[in-house]
Amino acid sequence: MTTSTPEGRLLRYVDALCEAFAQEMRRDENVFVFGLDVDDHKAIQGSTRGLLDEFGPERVFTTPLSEDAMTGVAIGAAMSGMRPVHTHIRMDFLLLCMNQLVNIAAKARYMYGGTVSVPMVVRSMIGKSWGQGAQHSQALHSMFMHVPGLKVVAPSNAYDAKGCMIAAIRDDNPVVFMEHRLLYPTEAYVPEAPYEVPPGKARVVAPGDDITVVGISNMVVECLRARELLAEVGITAEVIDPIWLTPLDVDTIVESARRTRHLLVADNGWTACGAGAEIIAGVLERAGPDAGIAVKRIGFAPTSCPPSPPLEAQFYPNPGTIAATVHAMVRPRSSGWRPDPERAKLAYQTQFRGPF
Amino acid sequence: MTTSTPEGRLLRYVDALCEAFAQEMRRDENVFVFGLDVDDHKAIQGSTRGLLDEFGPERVFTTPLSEDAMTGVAIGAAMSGMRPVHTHIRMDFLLLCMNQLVNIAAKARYMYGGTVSVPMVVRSMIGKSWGQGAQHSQALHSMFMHVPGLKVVAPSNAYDAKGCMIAAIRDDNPVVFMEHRLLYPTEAYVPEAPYEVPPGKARVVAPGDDITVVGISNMVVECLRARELLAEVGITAEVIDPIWLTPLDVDTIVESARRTRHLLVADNGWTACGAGAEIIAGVLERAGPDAGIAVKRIGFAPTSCPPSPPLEAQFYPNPGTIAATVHAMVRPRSSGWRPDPERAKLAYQTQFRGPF
Amino acid sequence: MPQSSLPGDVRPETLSHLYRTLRLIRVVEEEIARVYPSDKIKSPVHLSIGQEFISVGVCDALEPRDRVSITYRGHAAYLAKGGDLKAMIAEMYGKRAGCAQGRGGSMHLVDMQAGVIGASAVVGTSIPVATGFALAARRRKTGAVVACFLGDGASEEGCFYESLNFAALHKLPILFVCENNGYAIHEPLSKRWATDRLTERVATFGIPAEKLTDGDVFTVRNAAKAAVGAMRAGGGPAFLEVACYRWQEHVGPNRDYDQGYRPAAELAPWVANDQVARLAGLLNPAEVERIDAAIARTVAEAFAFAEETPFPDPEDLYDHVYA
Amino acid sequence: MPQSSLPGDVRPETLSHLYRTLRLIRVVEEEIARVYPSDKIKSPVHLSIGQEFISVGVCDALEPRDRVSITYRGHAAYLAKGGDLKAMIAEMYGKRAGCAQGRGGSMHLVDMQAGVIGASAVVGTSIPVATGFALAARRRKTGAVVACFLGDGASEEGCFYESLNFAALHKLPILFVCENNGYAIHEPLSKRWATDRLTERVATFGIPAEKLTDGDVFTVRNAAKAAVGAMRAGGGPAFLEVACYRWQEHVGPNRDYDQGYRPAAELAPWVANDQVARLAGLLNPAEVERIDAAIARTVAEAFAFAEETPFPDPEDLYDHVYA
Ligand SMILES: Cc1ncc(C[n+]2csc(CCOP(=O)(O)OP(=O)(O)O)c2C)c(N)n1
Ligand SMILES: Cc1ncc(C[n+]2csc(CCOP(=O)(O)OP(=O)(O)O)c2C)c(N)n1
Ligand SMILES: [Mg+2]
Ligand SMILES: [Mg+2]
Repeated sequence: MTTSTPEGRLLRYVDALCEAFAQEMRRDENVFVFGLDVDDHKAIQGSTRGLLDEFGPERVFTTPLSEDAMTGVAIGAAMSGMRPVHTHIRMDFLLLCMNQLVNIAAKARYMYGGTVSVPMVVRSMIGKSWGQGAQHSQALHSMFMHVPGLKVVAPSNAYDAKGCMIAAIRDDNPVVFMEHRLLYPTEAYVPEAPYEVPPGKARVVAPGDDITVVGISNMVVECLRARELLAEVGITAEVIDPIWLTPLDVDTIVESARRTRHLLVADNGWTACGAGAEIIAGVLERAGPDAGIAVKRIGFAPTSCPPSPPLEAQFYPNPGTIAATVHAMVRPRSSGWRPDPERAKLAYQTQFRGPF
Repeated sequence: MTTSTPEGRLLRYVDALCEAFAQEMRRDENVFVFGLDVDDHKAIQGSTRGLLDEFGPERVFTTPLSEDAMTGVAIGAAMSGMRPVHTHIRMDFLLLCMNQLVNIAAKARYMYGGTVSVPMVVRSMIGKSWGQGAQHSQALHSMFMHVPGLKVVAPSNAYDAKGCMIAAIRDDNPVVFMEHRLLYPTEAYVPEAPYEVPPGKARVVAPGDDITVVGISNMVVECLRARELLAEVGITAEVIDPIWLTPLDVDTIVESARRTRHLLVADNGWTACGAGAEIIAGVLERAGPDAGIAVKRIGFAPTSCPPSPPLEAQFYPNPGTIAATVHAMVRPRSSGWRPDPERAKLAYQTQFRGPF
Repeated sequence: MPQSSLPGDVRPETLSHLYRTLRLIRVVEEEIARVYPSDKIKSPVHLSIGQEFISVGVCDALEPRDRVSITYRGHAAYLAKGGDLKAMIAEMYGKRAGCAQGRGGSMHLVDMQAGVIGASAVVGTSIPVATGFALAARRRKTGAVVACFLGDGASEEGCFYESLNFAALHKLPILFVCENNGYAIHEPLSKRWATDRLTERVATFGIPAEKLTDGDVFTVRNAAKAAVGAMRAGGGPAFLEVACYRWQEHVGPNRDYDQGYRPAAELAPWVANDQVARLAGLLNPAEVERIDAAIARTVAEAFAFAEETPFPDPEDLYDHVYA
Repeated sequence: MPQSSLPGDVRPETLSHLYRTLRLIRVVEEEIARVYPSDKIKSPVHLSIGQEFISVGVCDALEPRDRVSITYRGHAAYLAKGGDLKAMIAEMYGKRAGCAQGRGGSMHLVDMQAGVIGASAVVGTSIPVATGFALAARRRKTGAVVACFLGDGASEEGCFYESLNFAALHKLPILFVCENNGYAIHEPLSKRWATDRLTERVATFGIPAEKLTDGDVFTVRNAAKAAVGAMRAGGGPAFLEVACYRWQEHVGPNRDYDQGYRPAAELAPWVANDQVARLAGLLNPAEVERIDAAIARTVAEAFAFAEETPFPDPEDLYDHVYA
């Protein structure tokens, strides 16, 4: 779907990640993968499958439940030239790591006058739906986008998952790598050979003239579905995937929004001081008022995430609410169009079944 | 200066805070003040002076260096009906408290179906200048503005310091209270009797027609100085102090910006996904493109804070850079005007002397 | 496991009371496991089957005014402390009548009336919160205490040590109970603990600390009663490490001995020492029947209630974000 | 304090070497205190005057390839490990030639060439980072070790315990050195520690742990040598708690016995046991004179250098944000 190239095999997002680890660990023995449960039989939903067997317990190991210190351990190992990949099964747990990530990882190179670098990757998964609840559902990318010294990436498909992970591991800076649980089974064409999807370049995943819709992480998928629904009423939406949130490719978005004169950011996080606020402010600072761009954000409702199904359904943006929001922006005078909720469903959402 | 009323006595920001604690502790025995060093002879720069003597060690006490757990202790005490005020001498240390603040304090009421409330205040001071460096200088309000369930306030003067602290202590929700070290000695008229500066109302601190300038925390003071410098070249800036960042009074800002058609947010933090991004996105979502509002953000440079004086000077916005930015926005065609740097200095900045 | 025989001081009504609670928890969790595949419980469930004796033993030492801080594996402690059963099952079904109005889910059970102060799904992070409740109790001199449950994995989080030091420093009335089932998800202690000397370590904070390994509900109850008694008399915190075993998979309704990370042989001695069966054997069969029948009815009612009671109105999404 | 006499095994050159380092640190910090009121050092300074013997004793057990993790009170350890003096003073003056190019300041001294891996001003949070360096050293089987300095207050942060457990679990070559000066800013241990049993607690992780109270540089040196030797042979972490005293105020150049939070009487025995004076007394006066004169020159040069070397160019603000 969002693959920019048909070369390679159809691979699931989760397997693309796993391939990236294996290839980078073969290439550079300084790369190691650690974090709770990376070495158990479930292998983080399969994303670390086979790594223990191939690379052994020195390079693939679990840890005590000590996220704060383990983050510091990753930083220290990185400062001494290793390339740790620290894994968390939920992004919510990064709140235990904020001091190490923000006060140390992000600042070490600067604070030490360029005499060190911190080449580490912090993997975390965003949980969604099926009663994950308040503490297993957060997408906290904007907190990391706020902090100079960190890079942030949120691939929305298998192709980018592999390319971004390889780029992140090779990057000499701390990279917060945001995965999405519901994207794990989604497939895309993925080249076998290692490749990088480098920081700082967004991708126009589908062309359109009436509005520019920026989707973040799994919201790209939902925006594409919304685009299909909108096409049926004659609205063409240009969907852009920023891929890397820091460094953020604002130019590509500005260029599109100047043309469509409408900009919607669909985030898979809260909107206040969120990635959408940054994108909108960044675009309008550049484009100026004469560009006449109408802007809007859609994201998590401003509540904690409730597990109760009807509340949860209301909490998240979806293709239906995205399409309706676009319609209201592009055709303000025609009153409240909504697509059929049934048709607005996404395949993977109807499939997904717990526990996790 | 930004006092809305001349009644009361001239009081320093730091003494206004102290008065708020004393009055609230007299009013309600559930209020207690704790945190590292609140009970020592320096009394957090004087902001807790006399509290130990009046209220005793059960209600005024220091803690071990355990910010994470102490935050949880405050939450638990608050859930059982007390009103803790937890003090941190630097906002940077809140990064150790993120899990408790975001995963528990912000969510408890929602996650527990409204059966509990968490009436706590988290005080933290922003350090600035004089070599504070990367880890003693951060203003992290946008991280807290991002999270539903938290309130955030950043008073810029003694009058608001007292009124906001009283409102925060009486509020039944967790409030992140942002103080600024350099504002401590600044004076304003402060009524003796207790009063609240309630959440959700911004204040126009100085009128103007050419641009709306929103200043956050101590940036209000710097914006007012910039306003004086701009007046000399015939530009009148309307300066707005949001006071409370959550809930944020966007309407007052929209109203002003519709009129001036220019909006600058001067933050005393980083701009990426910052308060400025939120304010700009919020204003433009409401006002729409037809309002033709030009927008810009100014804040910390996107680096860690360097202690070296010439770098530090470059790192922070100041009345000179604010005025220059305004001038470029309001008179885009007239090339790069800058006020005399000497005259752009602020009294309190020339005064301040370390160590802390 | 050496099986201590029934202590002489246990009165018959105590025995039936303990059995009733143990049995209730067991039946509730077995029913959850039975219903689970229907996908009506859209929430991750962490069953405590086999570990109930700890919650039951500890909570028997508590009074209504006391508090318990539970974990995401908290069904047993919630029920043992008297948490409302209907509200619990309704919460798992995501219903408005749930103990958290459908906003908590299985991992965040709460019942403030019953003294169940909630649970965090971020392992270990409820420990400082429980300590804060103990601070409030001490400040108010009510004589009430807090029992704080945590797993062996939770003891690896720094906030656990920070809380121990603070609780001991301020002599707070809190009983920390570590349910050591030897695993964190699929990871054994050997991959997480440098040594097996937790109890000894806790004692260095000046906290009376005891390790209980016999899997006996009375042993737990007696240790808890002694600890809580000392606290009410003004003493400080206490600590119990209780060896136990998780019979089911970490999350979900099934057993997982076929997964290879642990042998079924580990389970056998615990089943042989099952406290539910043991106490049933100590009561007369007629009474057991009466109790079991009553429990069957109660549980059936609770699930029926959860089934039919309505979901929250989507429009209510924004309730309770702020007080 | 019982004063252990000079151990027989100490060779003369060792003695003068130790004295030279002790004296250098003392003179540097006294000069910092002297210059400070001029406000040329625009950075909070945390002097270690009186605590130097710990850094000197520990670092004498280290080799150039070894690493030290220091604190914001790290002048002593930085110099004892061989950190560049000119770069240190220049950093305090905020100059481009500073060890962090003016981007660190007094609280973040670093010299990777000399094995000084930096310091955090967020107390205790450098401990896990140091542990990560030890993990890398173990992985590379270089035989190198890490010495991690921390204060008594830092030991209260949860990440300290998390790091101890991980280091012991993976047998990492790291020596944790707790400089226990009895205070965190103005707060005494009695307000922060439930008990004074830290060393005993650390030992429960299976970590050889020793508490040194005689304030003797040789005692520290011997304990460090023994611990480091075992590590190079493949052993795991070790821990030393070293009693000491901060002669000056917490931050800044002055003494603060007039502030009322601690009596000058606490200081007296430590001054009587000052290791700088003691070692001077063990050397012959002529040599002491030679050493002192050389140090005076070196220090004067370093400050002169710091004075005249240029500030960073404001345009360079953005250097080193990203690698
Ligand atoms: C801070 C944190 N880290 C990791 C997880 C993922 N996780 C959920 S339960 C669990 C195991 C906890 O083990 P333990 O404390 O022994 O409790 P048990 O499940 O054995 O009852 C883990 C690692 C989490 N929820 N929170
Ligand atoms: C996490 C954190 N909390 C509080 C502070 C403020 N603070 C700076 S130094 C200090 C005392 C630390 O005491 P200790 O670890 O014993 O080191 P010492 O200063 O005695 O050498 C404190 C509380 C801080 N910098 N970081
Ligand atoms: Mg366990
Ligand atoms: Mg100390």
